[in-house]
Amino acid sequence: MSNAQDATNLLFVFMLAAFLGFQLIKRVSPLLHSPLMSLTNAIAAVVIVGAIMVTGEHDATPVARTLGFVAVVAATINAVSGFLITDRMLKMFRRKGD
Amino acid sequence: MSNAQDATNLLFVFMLAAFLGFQLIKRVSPLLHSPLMSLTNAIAAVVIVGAIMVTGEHDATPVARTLGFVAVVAATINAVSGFLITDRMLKMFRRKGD
Amino acid sequence: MTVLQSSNAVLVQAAYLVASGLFVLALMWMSSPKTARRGVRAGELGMLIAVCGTLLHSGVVQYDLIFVAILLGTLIGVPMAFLMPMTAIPQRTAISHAFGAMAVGLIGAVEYGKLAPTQGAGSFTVWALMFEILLGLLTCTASVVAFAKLQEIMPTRPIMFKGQQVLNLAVFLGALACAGVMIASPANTTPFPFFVALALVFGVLLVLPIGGADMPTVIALLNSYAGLAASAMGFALGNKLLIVVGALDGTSGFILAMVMCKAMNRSFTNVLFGGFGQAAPAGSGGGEERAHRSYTAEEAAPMLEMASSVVIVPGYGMAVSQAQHRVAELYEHLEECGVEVKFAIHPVAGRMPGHMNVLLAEADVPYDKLVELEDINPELPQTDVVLVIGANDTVNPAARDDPSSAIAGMPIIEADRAKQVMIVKRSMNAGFAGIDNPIYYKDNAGMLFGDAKKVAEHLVKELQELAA
Amino acid sequence: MTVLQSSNAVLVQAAYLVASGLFVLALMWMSSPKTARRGVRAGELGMLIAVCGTLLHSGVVQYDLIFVAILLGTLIGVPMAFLMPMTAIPQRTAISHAFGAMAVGLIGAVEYGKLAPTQGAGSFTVWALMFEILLGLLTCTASVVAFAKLQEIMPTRPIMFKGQQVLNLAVFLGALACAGVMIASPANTTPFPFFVALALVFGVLLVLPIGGADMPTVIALLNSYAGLAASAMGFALGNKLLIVVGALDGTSGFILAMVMCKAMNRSFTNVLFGGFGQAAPAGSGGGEERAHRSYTAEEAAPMLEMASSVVIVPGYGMAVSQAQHRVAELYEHLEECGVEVKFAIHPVAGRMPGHMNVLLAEADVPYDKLVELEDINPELPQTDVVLVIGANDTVNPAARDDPSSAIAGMPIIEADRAKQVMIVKRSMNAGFAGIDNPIYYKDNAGMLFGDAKKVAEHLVKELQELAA
Ligand SMILES: NC(=O)c1ccc[n+]([C@@H]2O[C@H](COP(=O)([O-])OP(=O)(O)OC[C@H]3O[C@@H](n4cnc5c(N)ncnc54)[C@H](OP(=O)(O)O)[C@@H]3O)[C@@H](O)[C@H]2O)c1
Ligand SMILES: NC(=O)c1ccc[n+]([C@@H]2O[C@H](COP(=O)([O-])OP(=O)(O)OC[C@H]3O[C@@H](n4cnc5c(N)ncnc54)[C@H](OP(=O)(O)O)[C@@H]3O)[C@@H](O)[C@H]2O)c1
Repeated sequence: MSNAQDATNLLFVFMLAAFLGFQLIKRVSPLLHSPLMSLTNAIAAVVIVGAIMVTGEHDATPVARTLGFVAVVAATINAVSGFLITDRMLKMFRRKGD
Repeated sequence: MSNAQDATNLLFVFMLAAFLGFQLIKRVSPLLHSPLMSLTNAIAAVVIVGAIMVTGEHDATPVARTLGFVAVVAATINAVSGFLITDRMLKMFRRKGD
Repeated sequence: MTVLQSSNAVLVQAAYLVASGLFVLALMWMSSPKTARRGVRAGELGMLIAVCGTLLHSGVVQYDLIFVAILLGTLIGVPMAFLMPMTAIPQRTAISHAFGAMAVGLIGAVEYGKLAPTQGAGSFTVWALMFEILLGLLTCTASVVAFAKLQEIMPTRPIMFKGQQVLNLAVFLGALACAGVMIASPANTTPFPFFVALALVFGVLLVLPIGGADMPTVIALLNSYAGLAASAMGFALGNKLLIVVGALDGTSGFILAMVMCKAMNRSFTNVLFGGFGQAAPAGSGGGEERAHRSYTAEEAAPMLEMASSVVIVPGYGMAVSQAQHRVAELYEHLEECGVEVKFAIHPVAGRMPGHMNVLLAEADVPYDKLVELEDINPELPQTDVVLVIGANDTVNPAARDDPSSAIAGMPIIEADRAKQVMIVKRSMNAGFAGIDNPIYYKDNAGMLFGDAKKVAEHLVKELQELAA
Repeated sequence: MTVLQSSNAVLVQAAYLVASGLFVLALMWMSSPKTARRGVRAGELGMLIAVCGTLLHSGVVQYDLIFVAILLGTLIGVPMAFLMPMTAIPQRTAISHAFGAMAVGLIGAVEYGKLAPTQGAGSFTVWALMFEILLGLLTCTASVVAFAKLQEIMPTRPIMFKGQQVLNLAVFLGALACAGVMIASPANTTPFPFFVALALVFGVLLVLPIGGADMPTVIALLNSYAGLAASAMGFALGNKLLIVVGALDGTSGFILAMVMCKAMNRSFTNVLFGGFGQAAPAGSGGGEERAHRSYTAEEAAPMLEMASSVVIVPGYGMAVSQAQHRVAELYEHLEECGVEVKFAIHPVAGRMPGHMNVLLAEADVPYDKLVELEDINPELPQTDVVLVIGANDTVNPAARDDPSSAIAGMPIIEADRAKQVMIVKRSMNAGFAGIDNPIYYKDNAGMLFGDAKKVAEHLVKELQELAA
């Protein structure tokens, strides 16, 4: 029972988030498709959360810590550069007269 | 832990569904606001699910069964009449020439 | 047995997942008239799956009462759906909110009776149950009062008295205090009856000071509360289907209420506590007797026939007199005469959002002829004749021109900008907002006194004679 | 300790809930340029909260490596963000997908090593882990190949060979078989290295047969895969934040890929397996030598100056020659001369969706001057001069007129309908689709041969001289 509950909790979250993503992305103006790609790319770096867990666990093996380290570095690069580049792009979008 | 997990599972579902509702309803054309009200009204009758549980439990007291019975009747009326009326309204919406 | 039970639980959860998805699709498809009926199908299927899933739940073992109840509900619901006239839709919505919220409250009460003894102080479940019962019960009585006002069983004007706000606050705080005690010590059920009573009374008090014509906004808000109550039930029972539906419903009601407030340029606070419509529209036409022209149907018909473009602005008066079929005939006759006819739909014309659309659709007017405010206004200065049928506040130019007007800032259909305006109503009396309407006294305007249905009939007859 | 741990768990969960909400808001605010930067702030805040929340997690006890890694990542990421030229955005997106997907794959591998021995046959967690590792690793190598093709480290033409599809299928099935064995008996880790190797190889094989100019679509799809991999990680770890972000990302990539396919009138299958662009555009101008006119900048400048309306159609050539700043100067000069100038943006002009918008915004062209295909086409017949700068397929009338064309049915900017068309490019060679373009031979068309940047500079100089 608890297992089925657990799995369906996660499936509910997935289904709702997918519907929501669909509604949100459909409304993004084509003008902003490039910044959108780079923003979602930055947001995807949230996998850093998993990388931190793997690296910081008290019983992490050296192999695990090494792989985790690499993962944290990679995710951080994506997050930092992704957000900054998105903002750099968006700063350039101006209306006439702004 | 498990309790916090449980509660946040539900909060995640609520938050996502609320965002989704917001996105979905904003897009409904004013033309259909009346049928929309009546459709959400019908869908809200899904509380029948709770009413069935309350009425059908093996250790339900007579009071519980009575209140549950009333709740099932009320929810069924809403569901049945709500969906049928929504459909009746929508059937009337026609384009020129249809 | 355990295996059976667990595969059973998987099935129930899967049913709830699918049902939630179908409800989301139902709302998604409501976005356009082309897919809306598919949305209803999705909703029906979702409901069916949710009910069947629950019946399979291993906790449900006594089926007799349930089947009787479902049968009974269906026997009541089906004829109700087919016999309900479209003009009664606002009332129906109100009363069905009352039913639904009552069900939520009852289920909450039963759950509380069952679960309370097992819960620790401050338990999440008891919090959720209190929230559910409070919202469910107050929505129930509030909806009943709203129904009574709409059906005019009760006086529709705002009922206000001294100390009202203090009383309301006291009742509300009293209910919260009871809930607080029960949350702190769930085993102590003494405050429960008081809690129930206060919640029920609070619902009534909440709606008393609100005028009849503000009921649509109130109903949308109550829709929102009912949704939140269903979500609270979901939190109490750990049922995600209920949470999803409750959240969808909650946002839907809220957004519709916002749309209405925006279309009236009023705030939520003003609607809920403003006592709008309190000063009875004491024959505001009596004051200074400014000059107005008035036409007979015989005079009006040729003007309509000779126009090359006519815009019809329907309002509450068309709904009251059930004139929509006659108006549709008028539309068809004019189109046959080669006149280009459109309908201008104000978002709060009538007594619920989308009211005019449903009535005109019922009378077979194609929906591409129903034009929204922002789209029709730029066309009006080039329009030959605007025919206002039982609308008043929604065409009142004071909202645009007079910053001291009670409805200042409310977006209007600018009928006064057309070359000619004809206004069908029974008298010079004010509309819902209770204020005078300068459009009646404009040079390009003329009244067509009478009941909307009768006048429309008369116009059709005249047009037929002209054609013959 | 338990109380501390549990309040801790609540905090972590709350952080994840808030972070998820912020990410949703970030995407919501991306819908308009007015709120988009607020969206970035929301995303940053969400990331910060997610990281801080995780650091508080009671399972995380060794902080040294984590801080070093975050510091290192920041030190690499910040200069990367500031030094990256806007023209390299497509490549950067590809390589950062590779990084991200690698992280997902590595975490999956570590989790598998830790959890596998504790899991029963067919456990949900192992299913999720296999999915995560497979998608993560194949996305990683596929993104590297995509990067190499975009950066032209690798040949950009589709690499196809006999039996390719059979090989691909075999590798894919092999990977699935390994996963199947590990799901059936999680304790048996022997197939793991094979699984990893096959997943990595499959990623490479997947992208080899796809041409360089189809890379944007591929990148969007890989974005979608990376999202699904993150979701799978969320399922494996029971982490809802990861599931939400993965689902948002997954849909985003999928929708962008769909938009591109629609704008090219091609199917997913055609993009992924079609080997489009395979036939090298072997000087398609060589064939029959049809007559075309060609202008010099000296001739073209006065024609532009005398026009009352000019529409500029930028394309991949403008990006390649980094001509956007010169084009913006041209735009400003023309506006100063009183010419009404607009830019017509085709959804797949350039090499990624929105490519032209970013480049022109970088050069300070106001975004209300950037008009989408559907909106500009009706205006073109009344336009005096259309100036095509390094665009080719996106203005090819064969797509509209010739049903046998390779790009038949692709929506185009109908430059040929304007009174005059000038086309800036270096030769009569074909564009990405490798087909001839009839617009060059039309009576109202003339070529302006040369590198886009040089020609734009030249035009500006001529305009200045005319003004002086
Ligand atoms: N639709 C919504 O969702 C909603 C929500 C909240 C508030 N409201 C409020 O409701 C009002 C709606 O505006 P509205 O222009 O539709 O209506 P209105 O301003 O209430 O005016 C209706 C007019 O119809 C006339 N009328 C009544 N019965 C008639 C009959 N049998 N035949 C002919 N005419 C008749 C009345 O004049 P006589 O008495 O002279 O005939 C009255 O002036 C607005 O003030 C709006 O703010 C609407
Ligand atoms: N944007 C996306 O997301 C995306 C996605 C998938 C596919 N695509 C494909 O990419 C193509 C984009 O169309 P497009 O019209 O932008 O470009 P295109 O059809 O690829 O044509 C670009 C033209 O620019 C010219 N050019 C190259 N370098 C130049 C330079 N330095 N100076 C001047 N001209 C130069 C080339 O002609 P010369 O060699 O004669 O100079 C070429 O004909 C479409 O076929 C589309 O389907 C785009």
